Amino acid sequence: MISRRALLKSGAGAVATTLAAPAIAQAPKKISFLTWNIIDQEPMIRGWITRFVKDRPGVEVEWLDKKGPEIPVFYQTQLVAGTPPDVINTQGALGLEYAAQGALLDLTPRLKAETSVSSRFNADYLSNWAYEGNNYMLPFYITKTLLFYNKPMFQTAGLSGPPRSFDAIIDAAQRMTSGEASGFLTLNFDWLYWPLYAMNGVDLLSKDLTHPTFNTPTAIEVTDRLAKATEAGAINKISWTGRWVEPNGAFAAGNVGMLHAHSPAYFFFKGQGKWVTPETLGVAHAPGGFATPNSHGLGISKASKNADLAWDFLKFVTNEGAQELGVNRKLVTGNTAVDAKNLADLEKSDPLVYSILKTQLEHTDKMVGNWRLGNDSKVKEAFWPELQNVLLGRKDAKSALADAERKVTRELKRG
Amino acid sequence: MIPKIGRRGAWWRKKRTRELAIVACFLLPSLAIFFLYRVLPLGWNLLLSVQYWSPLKPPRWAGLDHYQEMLLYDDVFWQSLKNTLIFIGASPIAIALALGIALLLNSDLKSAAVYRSIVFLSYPLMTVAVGIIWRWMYDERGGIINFALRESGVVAKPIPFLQSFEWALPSVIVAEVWQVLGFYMIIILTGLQSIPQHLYEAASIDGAPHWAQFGRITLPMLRPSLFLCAVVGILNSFTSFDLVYIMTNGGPGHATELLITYIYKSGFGQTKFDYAAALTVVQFILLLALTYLANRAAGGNAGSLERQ
Amino acid sequence: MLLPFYWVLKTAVTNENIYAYPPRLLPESPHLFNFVDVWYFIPFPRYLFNSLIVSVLVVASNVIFNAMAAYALTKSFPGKHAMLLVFLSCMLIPFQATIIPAYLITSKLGLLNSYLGLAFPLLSTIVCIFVFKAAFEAVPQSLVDAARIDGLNEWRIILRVLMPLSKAAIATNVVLAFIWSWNAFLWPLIITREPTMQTLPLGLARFLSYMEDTTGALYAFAAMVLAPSIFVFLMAQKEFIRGLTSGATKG
Amino acid sequence: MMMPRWAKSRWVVAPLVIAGATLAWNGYVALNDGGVVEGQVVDANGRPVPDATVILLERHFVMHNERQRTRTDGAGQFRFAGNDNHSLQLEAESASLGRSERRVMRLWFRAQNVRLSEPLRFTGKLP
Repeated sequence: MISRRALLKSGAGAVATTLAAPAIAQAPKKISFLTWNIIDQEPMIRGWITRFVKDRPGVEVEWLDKKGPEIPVFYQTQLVAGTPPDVINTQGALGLEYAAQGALLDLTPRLKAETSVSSRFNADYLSNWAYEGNNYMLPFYITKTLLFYNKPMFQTAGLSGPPRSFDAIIDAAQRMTSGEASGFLTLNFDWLYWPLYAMNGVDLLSKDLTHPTFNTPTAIEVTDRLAKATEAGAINKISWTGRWVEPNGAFAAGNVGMLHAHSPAYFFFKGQGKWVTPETLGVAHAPGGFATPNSHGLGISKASKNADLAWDFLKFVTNEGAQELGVNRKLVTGNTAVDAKNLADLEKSDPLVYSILKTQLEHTDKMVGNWRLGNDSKVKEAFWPELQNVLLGRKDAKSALADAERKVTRELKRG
Repeated sequence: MIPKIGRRGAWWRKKRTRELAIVACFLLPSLAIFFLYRVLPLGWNLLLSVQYWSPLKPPRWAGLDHYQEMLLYDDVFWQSLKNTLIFIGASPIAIALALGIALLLNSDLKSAAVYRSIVFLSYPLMTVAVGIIWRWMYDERGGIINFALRESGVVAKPIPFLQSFEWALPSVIVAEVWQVLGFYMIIILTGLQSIPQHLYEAASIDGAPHWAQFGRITLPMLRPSLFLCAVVGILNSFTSFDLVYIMTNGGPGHATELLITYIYKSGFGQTKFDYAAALTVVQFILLLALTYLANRAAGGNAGSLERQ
Repeated sequence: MLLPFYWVLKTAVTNENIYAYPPRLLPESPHLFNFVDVWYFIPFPRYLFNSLIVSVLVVASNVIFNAMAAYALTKSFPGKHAMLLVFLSCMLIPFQATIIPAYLITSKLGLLNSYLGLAFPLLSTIVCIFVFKAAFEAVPQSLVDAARIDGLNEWRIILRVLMPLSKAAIATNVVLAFIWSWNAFLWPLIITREPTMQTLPLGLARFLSYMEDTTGALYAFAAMVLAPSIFVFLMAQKEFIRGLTSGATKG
Repeated sequence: MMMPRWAKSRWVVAPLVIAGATLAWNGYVALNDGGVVEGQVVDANGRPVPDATVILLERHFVMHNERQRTRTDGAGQFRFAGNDNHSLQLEAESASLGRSERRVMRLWFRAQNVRLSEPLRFTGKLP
């Protein structure tokens, strides 16, 4: 009996160690590459790795892919275990948070040293990951919000073109609303809805990010109008409850006038909406050209044992890799040369996608909702629920924004 | 250790020490595991909860700062606490339901056995899958529940169950109940079957009506089973992470946020491990208190599980 | 009670556009290809293998450790009452709530991303110990004494006398341990590093994330992961239910 | 006589049955995974179309990507080899007749050998 238990345990132990060993112990010249839910690009990424290691004998690249919600968990746990992936791909402001935590390597010196690299990128996008003036990430692929609209619905409502102002949006939305049909829909995660406020001259925080500046009469009025429009059904409720599947699915259903979303949304509702064609889908900038970026960046963990190798890999991916990624996924990468070439090809092969991606490279100076905060998620957590309460008619704008201001102030103080 | 014992004196002492040694080494594996994965973590949480801790910075003493933050400023904490309590509040209903079913099935008929398995069948299911299944049943477009409601003319527009602040929590609870119902039922069922028949016979001879028999005999005799159900219900409401994570991930807003999901989010999502630890401690205290109450309600015998 | 089963199966065998309203109550042109898709879109066999390994580890060690602990608890020894209280209060510590330190501990043990690490927290479970305890106590003491007089040592007593008379308890242990390990989600989610170590629940969650639940395949997947636990339960249900309840209510 | 009793137990039988079934299936797969996809192309009136281009698209997650193309022989027959996917679409095009409808083909396992039951049909001329 004893021997049997011993056997079992040792057997298990053996199995365990054999399977644990490769993962835990980092080989001398091994880097790991963590991507954000692009498992569908496996062939491409495997290809990158083979090409990258080909002329680098003894180098190994381990590829890990996690889905969005898992990434923070995974990265945190790996930090604790002391084995963070060398190269990580984060979305939105997460990179800044990690930078603030001291988890990421400051790339500024390397970028200064190699201007050929820093000059590759669209400066506005690159600066999205500048935390306290230092740059921690390079663009992997970039997106910002824009306004999709349903041309047939616009025509039947007697609307000539896309709205040019906030008032126009609300007005158009109301005109297109009837029964099942609603006029306007926006994504709400991260700060994707913020252009609605920016176009009214409202800003969340002071320039130096020390105190909130959003509790103004204008902001209250804007919030109020949004809430009323939602109440009236002109703005689809899903705008404030859904995340990704619901809003895009609703727009795909063809009875929503406008969708304020970032470019990847197109591929989702295209897939579900039979009505989506170059003739029926309108593409425009939000009024004032304001947009919230939600880009994917690549950074290097400070704990990386092969930082230089990781940096080489970063340069490789954002150049040779970018080309292929842009073509496969039909997206822009922030690498100016690559994007120029890919867009030129797309203009012929897929004009609609071209028109969408083109917006991503225009008005890049008008990006909002990308405050360089080290505690972005906490500020969001302090602000959004209050706003949501108003928009769903569960609280009045004035008091909600006041509460939000109080909370945001606390978060900013706590840092 | 046999030879060592061999050197001991009188026969009974030898036996005694041997027994103790055996008890010790038999308990060892289990105790080791519980120590590593229950006791130690709890203590560690206690420590974390009074520190400022993050993976890359040396810990600093925080005193009760996190608790203060939680109790005074953190609305989400109160929200999730409320939701957790609602979750618990639902378990008596579930238990009552289970009791009803158990009474119906409390016979040795073949059919009863079949129904029993059917009712129980939902318990062994993978919660992640259960979450996905119910998400789908609640779905606004293709979900059968909305379909049924619309066909039967109860509602004109489909109800976005999991997206609406009013419906999300009840919906999740229903799914939860559906899964755990069978477990309650089985426990109660054998509780019923372990009630000696002669009690009833005696009662009917005294001419006590059925409802009286139920009140006087069945319920009191079922106390241990009901207590166990209550404990399971409480534990579930504190641990049904998978279901919420898959069905709503705490949303919309924090309408379905439970303490456990909030702990997870603030720990791993917002990297506030120390704060999460404080939440954990509060949750555990709450859990202890509730179990104690349930125990008292069940008539003080420290639970059906413990009987010397 | 069975409706969800039907609905997921029906969805699993229908074609892509499952959002059509009104949904059909009966699948039109049913087919099983969604299952094929699942098998290939994710390394399903691999996940299956991982889940099986972990479950086997957990089940085996549960039966052994729990039997040992339970047997010890049937004896009288100083501090037994305290011991029982420790066990009971341990049962009240929800594992999910100790996840962060548990992770740190496992990393100290160097078991991250390993089968043993996946199984470790579940290797012995308190409820099951009490199930065994109940079963053992149900065995007439005279038998045990007789066996001891025949000169059987403790191991033999457990193995030859108690175990054969506790089939129900064993079944309960097997089933519960299997269910818990097979369905575990949060723990594997946190301690597995590579896809190759992931278990089925993780696979399912991943699948949900990139299929965006717009296809019957997701529900095919759900059906596929549910089958084994249903199977095991149906196999063992008679003894399982008996053992569970005797442990639960008489223990 | 202990042997037969445990051997009859469902805990032994069921796993054995499962194992057997798995083996049988794998055997079948091993015999039929040549990766051959063949069929015929006909025009609106059902006459075989020689020298039409046949495109094989394979499913990759949610999209279908072109994998191979070939031409039909005199009898309108075509044959692909080395297919290693399990969810395919077939399409024929010819200068004179335009495009045929897209035929979805789902296989039971990767690289299963299949022959189109219904030939690919050109629905009409291009305007």
